[in-house]
Amino acid sequence: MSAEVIDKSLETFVLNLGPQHPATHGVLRVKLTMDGEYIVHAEPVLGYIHRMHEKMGENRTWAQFMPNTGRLDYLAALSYNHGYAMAAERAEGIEVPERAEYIRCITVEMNRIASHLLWFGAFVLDLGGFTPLLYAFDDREQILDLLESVTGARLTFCYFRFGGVYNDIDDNFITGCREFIKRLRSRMPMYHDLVTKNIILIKRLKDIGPISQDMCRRYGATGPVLRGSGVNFDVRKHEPYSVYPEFDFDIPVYTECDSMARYMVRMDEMEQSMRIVEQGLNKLPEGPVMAAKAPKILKPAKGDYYCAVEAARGSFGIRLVSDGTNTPYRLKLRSPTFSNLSLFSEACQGMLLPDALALMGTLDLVIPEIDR
Amino acid sequence: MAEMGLAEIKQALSGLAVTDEIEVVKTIPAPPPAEGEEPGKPVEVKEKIQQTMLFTPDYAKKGYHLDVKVTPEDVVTAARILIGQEFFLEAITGVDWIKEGQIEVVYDFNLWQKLCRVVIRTRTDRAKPEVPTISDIYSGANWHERETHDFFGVVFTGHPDLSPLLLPEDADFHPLLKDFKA
Amino acid sequence: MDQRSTTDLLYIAAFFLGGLGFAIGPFIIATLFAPRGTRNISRKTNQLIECGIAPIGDAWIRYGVIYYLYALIFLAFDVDVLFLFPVAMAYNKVKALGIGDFVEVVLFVGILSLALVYAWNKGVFEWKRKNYNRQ
Amino acid sequence: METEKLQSPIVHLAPLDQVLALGRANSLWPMTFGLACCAIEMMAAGASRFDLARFGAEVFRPSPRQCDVMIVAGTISKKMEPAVKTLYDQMPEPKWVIAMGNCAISGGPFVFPGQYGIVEGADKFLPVDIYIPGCPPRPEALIEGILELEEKITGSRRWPRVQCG
Repeated sequence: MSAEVIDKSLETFVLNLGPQHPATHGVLRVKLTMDGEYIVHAEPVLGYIHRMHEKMGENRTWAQFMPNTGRLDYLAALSYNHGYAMAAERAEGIEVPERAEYIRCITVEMNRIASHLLWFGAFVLDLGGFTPLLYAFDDREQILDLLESVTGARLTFCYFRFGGVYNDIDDNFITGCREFIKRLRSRMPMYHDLVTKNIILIKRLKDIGPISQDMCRRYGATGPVLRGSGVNFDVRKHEPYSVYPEFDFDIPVYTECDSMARYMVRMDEMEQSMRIVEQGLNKLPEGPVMAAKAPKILKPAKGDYYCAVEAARGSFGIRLVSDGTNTPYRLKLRSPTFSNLSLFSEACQGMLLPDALALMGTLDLVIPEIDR
Repeated sequence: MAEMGLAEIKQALSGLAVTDEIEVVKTIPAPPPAEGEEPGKPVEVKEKIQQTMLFTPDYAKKGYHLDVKVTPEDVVTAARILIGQEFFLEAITGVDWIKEGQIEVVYDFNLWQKLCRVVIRTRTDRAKPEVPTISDIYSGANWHERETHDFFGVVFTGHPDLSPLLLPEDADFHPLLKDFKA
Repeated sequence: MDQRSTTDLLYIAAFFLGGLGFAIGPFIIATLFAPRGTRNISRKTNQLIECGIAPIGDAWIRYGVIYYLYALIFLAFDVDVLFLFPVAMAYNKVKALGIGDFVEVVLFVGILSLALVYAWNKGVFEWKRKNYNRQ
Repeated sequence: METEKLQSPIVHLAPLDQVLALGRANSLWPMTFGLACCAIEMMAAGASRFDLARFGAEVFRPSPRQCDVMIVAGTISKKMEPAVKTLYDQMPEPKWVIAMGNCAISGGPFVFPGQYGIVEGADKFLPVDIYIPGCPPRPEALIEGILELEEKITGSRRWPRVQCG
């Protein structure tokens, strides 16, 4: 909609999909210029929950910043712990024992399932269905109990240390995980029958909100948003880190580029994460969970380092600039939803408002991670 | 590994690499001691050598494959080369080197098919930092540049709308500068 | 006015007053018992609600005509249903041809639904954006 | 915080106020006002395991005109503060405020010398009734906060108080 066309039609008005709105799942504000129910121009306004993580990164020691990584994307916080721990370990050259690497992968994948379950409940709630939220939260509570027994926190984890993990996992965690996987595998067909095959959901998502590959490249979208547009890019396979090469799992990729594809990518990813957890539990080696000579005060060599991990929403990257002291000189957090959301204003041009909200639901946003 | 892709990119970007003067500390071995006196100590001397700033660091430690330093004007040409090779922009980072009175802007690019992370750096003067925008090539850079402007005050010339993104609309302070007082 | 019709009138008046009481009653109770005034910290108690932000622009603008047509069609059928109530009351009371009443109702509804068919052809229900004033 | 004294209602009957208070205490409608991590715990409290419906508080109303409690769950940044004030004003009286989580109580983990972005605590500009510590507080803590608010409204506690230890 070129500019002068908008002025000619006097029927456009500005609507605030404001900071306090049930569909934005946080404090994201979108300034919508609307013509009736069609969106002429959408402009997301950020910063309503900017919590200065990067400024805090510069006046805390390396270890003190770990709790912050748990509060960035609190739905899949363990992958952020993992990214930060790995970045520092690479810079310092710390060897992580085998068992700790396995525990890291198992807990990160369980956290990914919990994050996808919450997304599933909240997304169908956006489209109007309330009951799936109750089922999804019920499953998610099982995972939170398991993770809490090991890490001590339900949401904002601070479980990884440079060189390993804080404490070891015990037997009832392992049996608990196996039972949970059996239980969730028995419930997934019910979710698919009741929700995925529901004609209303299909009508709301099929061919709605197309995001082309070129748009993904220009905006740098990663994660399920990108895999819904037919690109097989997953940091676990693209830049194999930790012990992921030992697991055999595949990356669900859908080529329809619409909201239904992004929805199906996340539903299938839950199954893949369960496969990883199962293989991880079977091959769990014995041994220490903390590196023998992990330095108490971390002083990485001067220079800058980049490290990326596959978080639940995309590739989370950390750029550390260290000047050899025990506090980082600069700590840049590359947030996946920041780039995913940046394509929203171009993607929802000329769409109906309810379809734009369905599109925003499939982008799976966590606003404090965008505002950092 | 992305050897082929890397060599291609390296060759393409080598034209833009800036040659800088770097101080290299060299130690000259002590002269052979004459009979009488005690042996001389190796002496350290600082030397300035011309070096094109194009490195291929070891990925396992640093996390990227190619690191090129370009002048601010060449950022646009580098971005055009990279989007031609189907790279996507991962992040734009600002770093405030207050001792050298410069602000460094770091661009991270990566590929979908092959693992090949390219880092483009530029340095601008700290008093009046200006870098041409690449938001017309990479639309995602629009927000990254607005955020870097928020935190460091780097003016991206040609950017459609440099209003604060994460800070309040009327914010005129740049918090991530080293000399920022609340 | 013989005795029977006055009692009927009384019934109607009683029903009317009862309805009015139920309608107006909560307003009266609320004004009596609710606390008056609200604690506000930035004088925004009566501001329109738009997710916590001051609304931008005015709501009284030239609106898409689709919504107006939609309302008109609803009105047509609303009145149609209104007329069916007395018909339903008097159905089969007058001993005319048994089938007569039914035919009348069908005829009545049929004619009115012609408006619906006309609107359907004109594409009111496609909900497309009317962009006649901009190409 | 110039909150002018509320004039009392026109008709003022003590037993009636008791009945009103009981009704209000057991049907507190919170506003969907999740800011950050505490919002997820608030959703978990509203979901199936820690069911808020048992205390009449599970109807999360998005519009401020229809809710009684504003649960400030998360960090209030300086950009968000005017919006929070507007929402508080738009709520009809009688209204209460629960500050959930350390960020809403005192700025929590994001307070450091030279911080420029957040308001250190909801009580800087809101009359807060109940403080729920925790980062994020568990859903049980939110339920305890709501029971505490019920006790504050009616003056007596209907639910047993769990003595820890």
